[in-house]
Amino acid sequence: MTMNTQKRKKRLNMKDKYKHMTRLGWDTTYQDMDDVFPKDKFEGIVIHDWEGWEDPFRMTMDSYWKYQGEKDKKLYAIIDAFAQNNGQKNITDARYVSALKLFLTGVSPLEYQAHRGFADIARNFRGDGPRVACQMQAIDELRHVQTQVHTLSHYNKYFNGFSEFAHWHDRVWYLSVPKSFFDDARTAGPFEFMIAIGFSFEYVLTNLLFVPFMSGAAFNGDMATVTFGFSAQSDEARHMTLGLQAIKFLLEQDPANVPIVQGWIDKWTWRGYKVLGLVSMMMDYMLPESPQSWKEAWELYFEENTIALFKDLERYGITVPDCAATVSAEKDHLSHQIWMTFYTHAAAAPFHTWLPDEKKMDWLSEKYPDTFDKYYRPVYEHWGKLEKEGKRYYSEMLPQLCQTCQIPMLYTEVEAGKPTQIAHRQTKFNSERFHFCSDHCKDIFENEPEKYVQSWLPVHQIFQGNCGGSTLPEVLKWYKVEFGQDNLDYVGSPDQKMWKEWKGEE
Amino acid sequence: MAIITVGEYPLNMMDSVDKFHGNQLVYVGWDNHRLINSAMTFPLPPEMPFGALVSEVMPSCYKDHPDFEKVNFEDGSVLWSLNGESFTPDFSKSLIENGVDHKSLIRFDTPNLKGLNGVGM
Amino acid sequence: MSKVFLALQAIEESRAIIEAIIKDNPDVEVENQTAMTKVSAEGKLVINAPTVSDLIGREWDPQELQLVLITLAGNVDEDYDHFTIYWDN
Amino acid sequence: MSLEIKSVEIKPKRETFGHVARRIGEGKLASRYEEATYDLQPTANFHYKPLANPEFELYDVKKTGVVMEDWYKFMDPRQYHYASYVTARAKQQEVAEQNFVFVEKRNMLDFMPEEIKDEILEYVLPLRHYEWGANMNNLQLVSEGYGAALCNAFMFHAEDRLGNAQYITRIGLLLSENEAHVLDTGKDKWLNDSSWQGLRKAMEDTFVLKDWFELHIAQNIVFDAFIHPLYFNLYEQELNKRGGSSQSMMTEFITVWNEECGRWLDMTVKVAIDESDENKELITKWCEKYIDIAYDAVLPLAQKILSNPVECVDEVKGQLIARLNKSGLSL
Repeated sequence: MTMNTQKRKKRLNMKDKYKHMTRLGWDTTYQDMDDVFPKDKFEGIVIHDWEGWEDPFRMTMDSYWKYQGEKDKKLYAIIDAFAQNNGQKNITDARYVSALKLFLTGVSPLEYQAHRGFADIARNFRGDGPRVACQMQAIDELRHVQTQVHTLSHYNKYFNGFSEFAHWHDRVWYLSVPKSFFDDARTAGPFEFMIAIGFSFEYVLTNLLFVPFMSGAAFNGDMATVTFGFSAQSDEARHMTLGLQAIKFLLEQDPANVPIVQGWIDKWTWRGYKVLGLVSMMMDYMLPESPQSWKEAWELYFEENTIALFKDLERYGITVPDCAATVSAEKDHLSHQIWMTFYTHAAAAPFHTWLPDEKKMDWLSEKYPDTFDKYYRPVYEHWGKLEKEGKRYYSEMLPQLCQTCQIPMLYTEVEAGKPTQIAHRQTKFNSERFHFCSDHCKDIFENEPEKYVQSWLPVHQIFQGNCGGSTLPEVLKWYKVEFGQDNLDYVGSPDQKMWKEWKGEE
Repeated sequence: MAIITVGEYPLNMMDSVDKFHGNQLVYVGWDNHRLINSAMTFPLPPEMPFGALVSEVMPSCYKDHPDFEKVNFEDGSVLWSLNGESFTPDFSKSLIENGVDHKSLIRFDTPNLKGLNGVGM
Repeated sequence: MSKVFLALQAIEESRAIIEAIIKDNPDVEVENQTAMTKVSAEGKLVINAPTVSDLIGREWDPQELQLVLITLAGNVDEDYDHFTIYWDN
Repeated sequence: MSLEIKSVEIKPKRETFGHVARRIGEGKLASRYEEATYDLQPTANFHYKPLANPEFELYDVKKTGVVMEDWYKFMDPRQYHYASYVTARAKQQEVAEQNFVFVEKRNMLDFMPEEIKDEILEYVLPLRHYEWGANMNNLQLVSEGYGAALCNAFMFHAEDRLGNAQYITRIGLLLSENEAHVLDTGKDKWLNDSSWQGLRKAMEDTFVLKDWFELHIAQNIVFDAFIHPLYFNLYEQELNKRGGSSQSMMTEFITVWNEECGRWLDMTVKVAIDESDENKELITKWCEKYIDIAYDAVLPLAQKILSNPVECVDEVKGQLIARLNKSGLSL
């Protein structure tokens, strides 16, 4: 028998073959379809033909296992090598590690929520195409949280501020911002979750979260984080195409969907931007060597790329979210205002903050010519004087929080030309007062007040006595934050002391 | 637009005044003095005289701004607002008698004091 | 026209892919950043599997792109012999 | 190059995360599986009630009658976290791929009698819909279950079922030389052929179950313990004697997978019933209910493909009961 006795068989193209491999469902007859799928109609989204779905990627499970297996082999080889040769010694400066603490406590838990959320909608959409795409994203997200835990586990052995990340995410005040963001998406209906996370977070904002973190890691000698970031981000590319396909699918199905989807885009681009405030602070202040400023990243990844995207969506009647103007106006102030808050409240947070040194301040002046020297350098110089007098300033106050995004009311009326006046918005619901940092957060509340009155606001919960007591030491004990170890300034911290020993300084 | 849900959605007011052990929440913010990051939250007895808020509570928060010692609360230079409406507090009367109820926002402005670098920080 | 872009890890496996992109997409821009190479073009960018296969001396499956890809911007169209990103506005 | 550090010894401050150390003991080295599993799911201070299911919190132990003091007792004996899971499946899919290439390149199917091909297309191919239903149910378990120990494993199990469905589809396309209409015929069997209706109804009834642990018992513990041994062991033994041995080459992935999951599945029953008599009572009731349903659903199918259907179904039922009793039940 000769080697190639291959008979010419009919060959299926990839698109058709993938359809046969994924269109496996059926209309139930022994149980009503609306009982089997109880969640995919109540939001008002109309789907006439689930087969209008264009598969965003065509990877059957066998090739998924094959390529993802290869990716993880490479990733874990590098994580092991990083650990074996004490790679944590070769980063530029231990201050950088606080950015990783923020990532593990604030971002990794969101990956876990995305895993559960995409499994939920993979079960609750009636259409086979979206269900396969969503479940593959569900398992990808589990990969991300687990690889992040494994990568940062090495840092946890040497640095403080990682050890109780799961406990902190459910309790510590500023972590209610990312937690409530994802709880909001997870408790919404399946279509809103898809637009909130699949489109707004995964497509519009993912490059703003991941690429700055990864290039920040690369710039600061952290090869382990670079590797997991780039490796995870290649999964994100699939998720971005899923998010884009999902929104087009909804918009093509029925004109009635357009205003609903537009409302979700507006809400979730704003809510996502609010969470990304943490990233702006990380990029501008927490990286000893900064590849890019927040403003530059925003201009590149939002203004340039996302505008191209919204041009693509114009024909469906979708417009750029109205909050984009606010975000653009705030890009010269955002990171500074947030860093000021974390600098002053560092006693209550399990990561370190510090005053920017001359080199960093000069970089900030160059990147923010109109605002840094006028508004923020004077603040750091004022606090610098206090530090020299041995009176490093910590605020003992508990801030007012925005009812929707739960961020302290630190945002100012930049769009109205008053960048030092804190923005206050207010409303009443069920004869109780509620406060907001912006018109956008107020609108989100007023659309669904019954939802947002349930917010577990950390400051109010402390005053209600639900967080271990009313004094800072009692609350920190309830938080499992070690005073003098996890919190306070970087200068004088155990992290710094260890770092100096490693570097043979002093 | 009411909330869209599957079935009846519970109404759960997480911060009603009864949950604060006899106190009410009051937020206080100093306009155009951004060195103090945000309005701050204070659990206070409703019967507390407004004057005590100014003399005992506010200093613990605003002493951290160099302008605070220059503020004169008696000579009318301070402009007050309550829940977005300008108002003139009666220091001798209680918070509640001044209309400061649960989760009220008090803002005070000191136009003559310009903050750090004279730009409102 | 809007710009599409691909960000690839700056590692050995990406070298041939980038070369193939340059060969099959005349107006492509290549930017070498830290640990990452960004490849962008106006409106459309195609990676042809045969071109890559010739450069590496074996059959190249477009799905192998997953091993070196970091992120991208654009709609994706993929088949046995090509991986294309495009904007249709 | 970094400064040459004199004799500074780099000693770690701690071995692992606080929540992991509290479970495995302070100072102990944690495995990657432990760090990737313990306490990954949030447990407190959820901000909003779900709009589509406001009766429960986002993650709520009250979604099942099974009560556990610690949901992290359900640790997977295979120790699967994403990396170890995809590494294992990558190896298994490589073997499966070689089998398919061997069958195709060597034109093995030319030696398979036509009536066996028709029998497979009519009575095995429709199982791709059964596997899709199992995929749906395991996604429901990921969504509604409690604790990352169980839900991570449900996630891998769900993707395994999609893999199974795709391998069965691939067999159908190979037998029919890519004549895709055989898939529609198979679906028509699933929807309308009387011998399939018992199983389809049994599956559809699980799609509306409220208690997720009951769903796990029905789908993963009972139904699969009937379907997979019958189709991918007993039936294939007969096929081998009738010239259909290529089938067992093409289904090797499913057979190996099924054996490998046994350890995990038996653990979930054992841990739940060891916890309390109430759990044991509840799970006994569920097992009895679904063993009867499965028996009646599978017998008509066995009659189509096996020479001694009743003995085979009894044998499979006996094996399941033995396994469950070994885990601590007394059926």
